[in-house]
Amino acid sequence: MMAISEMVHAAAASGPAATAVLLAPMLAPLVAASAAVLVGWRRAVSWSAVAASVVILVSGVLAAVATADGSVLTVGGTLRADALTAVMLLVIGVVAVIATWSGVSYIDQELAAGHTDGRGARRYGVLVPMFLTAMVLAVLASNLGVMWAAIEATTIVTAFLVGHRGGRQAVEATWKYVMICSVGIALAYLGTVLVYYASQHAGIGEQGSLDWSVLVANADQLDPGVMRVAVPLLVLGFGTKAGLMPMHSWLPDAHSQAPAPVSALMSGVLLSVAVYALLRYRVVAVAALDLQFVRSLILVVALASVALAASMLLAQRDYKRLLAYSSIEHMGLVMIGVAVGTPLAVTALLLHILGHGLAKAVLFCASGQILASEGTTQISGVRGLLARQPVLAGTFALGVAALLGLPPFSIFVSELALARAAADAGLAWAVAVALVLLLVVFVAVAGHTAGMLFGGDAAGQRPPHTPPHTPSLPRVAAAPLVTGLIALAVLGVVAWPLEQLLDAASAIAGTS
Amino acid sequence: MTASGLTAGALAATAGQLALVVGGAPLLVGLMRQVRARLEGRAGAGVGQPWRDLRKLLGKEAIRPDGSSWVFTMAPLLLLASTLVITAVAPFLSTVSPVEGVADLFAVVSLLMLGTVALALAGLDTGTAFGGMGASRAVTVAALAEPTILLAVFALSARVGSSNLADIVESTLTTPAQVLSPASLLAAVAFAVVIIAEAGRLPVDNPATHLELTMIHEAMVLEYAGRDLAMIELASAMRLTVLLGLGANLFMPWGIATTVAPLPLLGAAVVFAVKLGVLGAGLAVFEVFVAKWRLFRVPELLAGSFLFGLLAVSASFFLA
Amino acid sequence: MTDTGYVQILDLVCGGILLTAVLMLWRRELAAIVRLLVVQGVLLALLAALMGVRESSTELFVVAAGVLVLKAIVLPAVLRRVLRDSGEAREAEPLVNVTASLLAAALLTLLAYGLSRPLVALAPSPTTRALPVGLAVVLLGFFVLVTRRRALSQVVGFLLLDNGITATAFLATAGVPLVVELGVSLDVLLVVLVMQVLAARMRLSFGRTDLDGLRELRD
Amino acid sequence: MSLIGAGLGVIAWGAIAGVTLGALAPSRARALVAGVLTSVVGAGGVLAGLAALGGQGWSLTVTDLLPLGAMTLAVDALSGAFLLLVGAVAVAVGVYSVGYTGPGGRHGAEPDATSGDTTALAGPSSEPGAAGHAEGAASRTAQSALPLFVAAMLLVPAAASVSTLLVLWELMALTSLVLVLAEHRLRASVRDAGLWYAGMTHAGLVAIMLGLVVFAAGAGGESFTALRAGSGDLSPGTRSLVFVLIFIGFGSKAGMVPLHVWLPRAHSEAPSHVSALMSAAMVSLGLYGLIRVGFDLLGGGPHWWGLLVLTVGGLSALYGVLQASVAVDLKRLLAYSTTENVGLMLIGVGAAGMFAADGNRILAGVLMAAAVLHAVNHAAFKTLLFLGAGSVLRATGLRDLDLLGGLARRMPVTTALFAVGALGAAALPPGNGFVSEWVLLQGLIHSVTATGSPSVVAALSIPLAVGVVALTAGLGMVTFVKAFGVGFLARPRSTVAAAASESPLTMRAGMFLAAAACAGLALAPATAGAPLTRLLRVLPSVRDGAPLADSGIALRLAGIAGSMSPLLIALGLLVAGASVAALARRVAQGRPRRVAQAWGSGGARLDPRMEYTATSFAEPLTRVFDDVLRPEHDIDVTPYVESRYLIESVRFRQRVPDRLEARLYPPLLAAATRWGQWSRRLANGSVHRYLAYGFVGLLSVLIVVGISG
Repeated sequence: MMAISEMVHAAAASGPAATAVLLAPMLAPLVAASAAVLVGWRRAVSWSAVAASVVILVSGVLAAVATADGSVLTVGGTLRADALTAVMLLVIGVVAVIATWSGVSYIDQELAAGHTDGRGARRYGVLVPMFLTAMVLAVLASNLGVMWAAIEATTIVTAFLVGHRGGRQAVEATWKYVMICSVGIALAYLGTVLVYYASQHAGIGEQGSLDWSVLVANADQLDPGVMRVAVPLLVLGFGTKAGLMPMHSWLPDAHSQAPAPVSALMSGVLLSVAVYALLRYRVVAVAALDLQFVRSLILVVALASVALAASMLLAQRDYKRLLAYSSIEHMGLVMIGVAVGTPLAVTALLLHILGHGLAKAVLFCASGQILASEGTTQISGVRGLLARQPVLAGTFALGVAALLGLPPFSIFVSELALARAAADAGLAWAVAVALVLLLVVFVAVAGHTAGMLFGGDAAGQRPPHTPPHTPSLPRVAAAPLVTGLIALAVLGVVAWPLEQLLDAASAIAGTS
Repeated sequence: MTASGLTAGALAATAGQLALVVGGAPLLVGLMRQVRARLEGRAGAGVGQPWRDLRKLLGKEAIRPDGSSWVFTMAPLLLLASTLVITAVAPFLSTVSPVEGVADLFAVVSLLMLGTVALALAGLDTGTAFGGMGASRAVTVAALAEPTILLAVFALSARVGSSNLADIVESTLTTPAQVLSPASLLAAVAFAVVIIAEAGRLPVDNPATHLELTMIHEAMVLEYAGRDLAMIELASAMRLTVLLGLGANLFMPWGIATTVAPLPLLGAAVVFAVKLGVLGAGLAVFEVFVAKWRLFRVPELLAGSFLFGLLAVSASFFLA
Repeated sequence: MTDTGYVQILDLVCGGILLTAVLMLWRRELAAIVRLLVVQGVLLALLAALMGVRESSTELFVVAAGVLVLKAIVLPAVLRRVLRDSGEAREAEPLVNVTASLLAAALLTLLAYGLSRPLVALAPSPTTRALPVGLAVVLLGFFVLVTRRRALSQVVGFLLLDNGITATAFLATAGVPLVVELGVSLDVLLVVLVMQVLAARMRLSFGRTDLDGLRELRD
Repeated sequence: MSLIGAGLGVIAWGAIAGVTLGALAPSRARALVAGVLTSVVGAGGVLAGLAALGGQGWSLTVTDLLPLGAMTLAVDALSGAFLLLVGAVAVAVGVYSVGYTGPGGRHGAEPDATSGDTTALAGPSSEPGAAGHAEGAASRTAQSALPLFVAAMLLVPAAASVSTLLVLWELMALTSLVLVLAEHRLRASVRDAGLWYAGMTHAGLVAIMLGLVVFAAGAGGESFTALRAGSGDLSPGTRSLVFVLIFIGFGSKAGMVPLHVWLPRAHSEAPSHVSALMSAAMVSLGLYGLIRVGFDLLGGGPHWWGLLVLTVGGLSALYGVLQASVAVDLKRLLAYSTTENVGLMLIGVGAAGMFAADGNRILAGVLMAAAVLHAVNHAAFKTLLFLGAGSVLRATGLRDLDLLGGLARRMPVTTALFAVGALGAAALPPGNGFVSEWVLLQGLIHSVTATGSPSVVAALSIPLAVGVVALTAGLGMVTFVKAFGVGFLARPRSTVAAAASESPLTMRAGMFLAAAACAGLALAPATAGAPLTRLLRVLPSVRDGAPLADSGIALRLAGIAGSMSPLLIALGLLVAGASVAALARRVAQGRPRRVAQAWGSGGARLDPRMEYTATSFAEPLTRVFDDVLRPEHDIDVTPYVESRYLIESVRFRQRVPDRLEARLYPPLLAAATRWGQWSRRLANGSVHRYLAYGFVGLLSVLIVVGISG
């Protein structure tokens, strides 16, 4: 361990290694995408996306090792990685590995079932790695404007992934997705412009700057009057991409229509990348404005999102939309952590992002398999799954357990730490509200999934329209799900490798 | 007196009290029947008739209904054994006892319940409708009587600071005025109701009836014969005696020996027998003038006595 | 160029931008709306060029040329194609009628003025005093998005929103860094292209581009 | 390495081995492996518990476990008592489960009211239940969850920080949920039971988490040491808030009213050995949490805390026993009896809190000891009873008392052992339940003399509490006379019951272990004196002294006049019974009893339909408590087709629903449903509306910013 760390540090000192660590995760997916462009959907191409994801993950690990002590990697003036970036790279890498891995069998099944054709598969093979590149760029960009552009790029790249299946609903979902997200992100751009405006008058120089580290260093010079307008725009704008109230409405439609691995990536990482943007801006905002303003603003948005998710989950009828609303709920929780903003809160919210990403990846991929096997996304159309498909239903059940915050999965630990952090910050009332809403979510989700999973396999209990079920989950489809669950459980029990990194990240983004 | 002398004397007192209760219980029942018969204008079978019945029963063959289990055969033993234990530990003749501290008032009450339960299980074990009916009614009455009896115990022991029987009796002996305190009087009323309910007397149960729909105790023992029935009859008589004896000595302990010297013990035995006789006769007279209540009015009676018990306790709190 | 001359031209251009935005709210003919968008694009380019003169920066002239190409030529061309394919010439009855829309526009403009007070206060100058125009166009664009039924009208609303932000950027900061500007422009172009494809698919699936048809995904 | 450390090591490694081997073992060996490892884990708990009660202390912090916190464990005498309790239950249950989850048996099948009369007498292997059963409690998942569940329960009392406690608490909830759901394929009701359980337990967690988090924030640290030290820094209002929250949370796990609703469902639908673990062990941990946080970490509080606990305890005891006394399902009856006994424990804890607040520490100590002692006693007899119910279920597939009966001759060992448990549960001497109820009553009745002039509240609440305890004892007696008398005695009321056969050896051994514990606790309770003294030392706010005088065979209370010797009472009963039996034998001169037909009211041969059933047995009580229970009656009169005046059959059905539940929960659920249905309008599909949300949001934020700036 020490040896690797030293090697990486030595490498970081000399530029090329850092360049490699930061460029590889962007270039590897592009290579995979070009392969898909050239040869279409082939076995090797599908695995190349997995390989690209692994590259991202490995870069994340290397970046983590290099930055856990607080140091920073940079490439030119444009790419920059600190501990916070490393955490996000890890999240992207981990979720991407699971999503692309199960995407291999997913697209094969789609092709076999005639849901898509060679063109669709090729488009999938091109767009998914590009999606990854855009997200990696968003977290690596040192310039907040570039970060904004990268996040907007994710909307464009994923537009046709959301519409992958074709048909009226796909068009509808894509339109809503593109329209609402573009508008929202445009607001964030307006906020960015205003921050830039403030920076021009903050003693940085006539030209001003959108470079994050420069902004942070001079944050107390930023004009509070301008920042008071800019910050709400940023919260609303990036909040749109993060699926927060009031611009959350695209999320359930897009997540329920997208192919399962893409839903996994969107829910597991894309939302978190938007939160990451807010986390970066929060450091600036808190220094420029009073803490109370930033905290109340974000807290209102966060609690409203959790409340909305709880309301919508109660009478939910579609299990993919159920997962989507659960994403809104979890982003709301994460935003409570952003609102609190103490180092403990930031550590907890980063772990929560990681845990949620993993759980959602597993769940969306599993739900794709359920859809393939049962032929419906209606909750009432799936009955007694555990009796018929024990492995698939078992992973789904464990994923839901993880999502609902049951140990040994890490979401429990991070929720607990979030609650502690909020209470320490004097926000016990917010904890109370959030916990009660979480109880509603728990009952709703548990009730819906219990209906899907439990019960006998007597013939009378199955609705007549279900196709003859596939005997069991293919191994290549099950492996990523099980891997994800194991990772989730390990994260919830063992603190050792990650905690130092999270602490370093919270030192960057946390303010007490 | 030496310690060993004390122990020997105390043992003698306990043995005497056992002998007195075992021997006297059927006589008490006989006395009550006789009083009743006379008041109703009958000649009566004589005070010794219950003993004669017991002798007759012992000579008869014991019967076990088809399908019953060991519970049926064990129940009379348990009933009699529990009554014997109570008899041994209760302060009837002397406040000094070798088994001091073995069982307090709570334990005595619970042992009484144990006997009831044994009989109820036996009634259920017969598998007949009567057995079940009797058991159901008996445990219902017992269950509702238990709070009352415990509250009465509470009221009595509260003023003494102990639920040990001997302590309560001694305390009453040293400060007789206590008997006339509101708490004590209310507790006495409550206790009287409980005695009636627990011993299966009118108006809760009619010990003389074999009318199927009204009986409680008799319904449970319907299938017993021979020595088993003899045990049950003896135990029932003893339970009545013990309950009356407890009532007598808890509220009017005068005459009880505070040592284990032979003479006071003898005197205590005589006084005890007289007290029981008077109480039994009184109960018999009372029974002549009341009719059995419907089963579902019994809870009213018990609720009333529960209220008395509660008032007694509250009184002991507020007027302490 | 003198200061007064600069201020007058600036005010003229900004007034023109706001006016075109309001007119877009007023007109129901889609072709006319696209023409107004062209005018607005030209005015934006003019604004950029004006800033370039003021700051004497060649970079801004390049940007101005880019804006002209993108906003006055390419994007309207895309929109015209959508219009031609769809065969729907007029906006259907909007969710809020024109009179109310114009009143709302007035209120939104007032809000924009109120909102930009702290922005102007940071660095008062003729340029920043025109900031409310940018913010007002942003809000008007959002208003169009919320109230217009046709897919094309919503795209117009989005472009209006984007034009407003661009105007704000020029007025407040004389343009964002070039790399950001490039990224933003590329994104906008791509988004509009995506929307064009989607509008075409929508017509194929639904037979029209009325957004009220998009009500299948719901809870 | 200390004994406690060794014990906890056994627990941890046993659980890991249990999960791995339970998942890997072939199905034939699975029951054996899981059962043995469960017992081993339990034995580790017993070892650690005994060592802790013997005066050892132990603590451990592992920073590398449990992210964002640290795994902090510490064991003192209070932990020890519950380690011992849970461990002992697990040992018995582990042994029992080998047979219970092994092949054979009718448990797990749908309990069908008609099966009593229609099921053919067939070998157990051809029963539908046998096949289903392998997928239920014997499944890989359930078998590997069993040791983990036990380990989680055992580690809960050892947890010494908020995070550790909550993680283990939830792990316990999750594993028990998996076990409750084990038979979900066989009965549709299992799913509902699981849902209720999950919902209520999560509601409890929310309360606990909120309380502890607020506590930790106020005290400035999350380890128990920090909480203990910082509890004085909290304002009285915050302290009370924390107490009320943790009382609700732990109380819901303990099954107090009105949060008891999960208990009758989960306990009756779970496999029986799991019911035993949950009812005997897990429920006690609710009490542990209350004592640990309320009296140790918070250090006790004002008078009204005690009164609150006392009141809720009294209501739970009464309501639980009333429902139990009219219950017809054997396991449901046992579950309500759990609520009753938890109520009694809470009465003890609440009264202890009241007296401690009043400064009467002697009584407080006695009452706290009574509560803990009752928890231990309850664990012993409830384990035995649930295991007994499991044996019956395995032999007959029935939980319905109305269809049982006649088991005393077919399952003599089970019957005898169940009788031991029932004796304890009915609180009759010489059972073990009697002992702790006696201590409880002693503590209550001495309040008069001890407190001098008590407050009005105490003067009203203590007599009522005595009345409640007494009524509870009385109705408890009815309940268990019914359970034992109707379930096991008389003649079988169905053909399945008539075909029952005795349980396998391991099941009998498991029950025997529990029965032995009952007997030990019943006869030698005075040995608990020294451990209870050490336990009270953990709770200085209650009392730092011995609750029981060191008194050999008699149980003597320290500081107040009260003594009783359960051993001598039992001996007296034995001697008296034996001598009477010998005498009777001599009188009978060796003549055996003749077996004769019972009297059938003049001729008709008795058939099982004439027997008293559980329903009819409880009928008088149902009528007495009509206002509280509100039974529902259905009478179907079917006339002949030819004439409606001639009646072919009359069908009478009586149900006693849980009224408290029916009053509280359906309105809540209905409101949630309405809320959910209403919210669906928020996502009506219109993209305009979606954008309008954003527009309105933007405008309002901007206006607020504009105004406030």
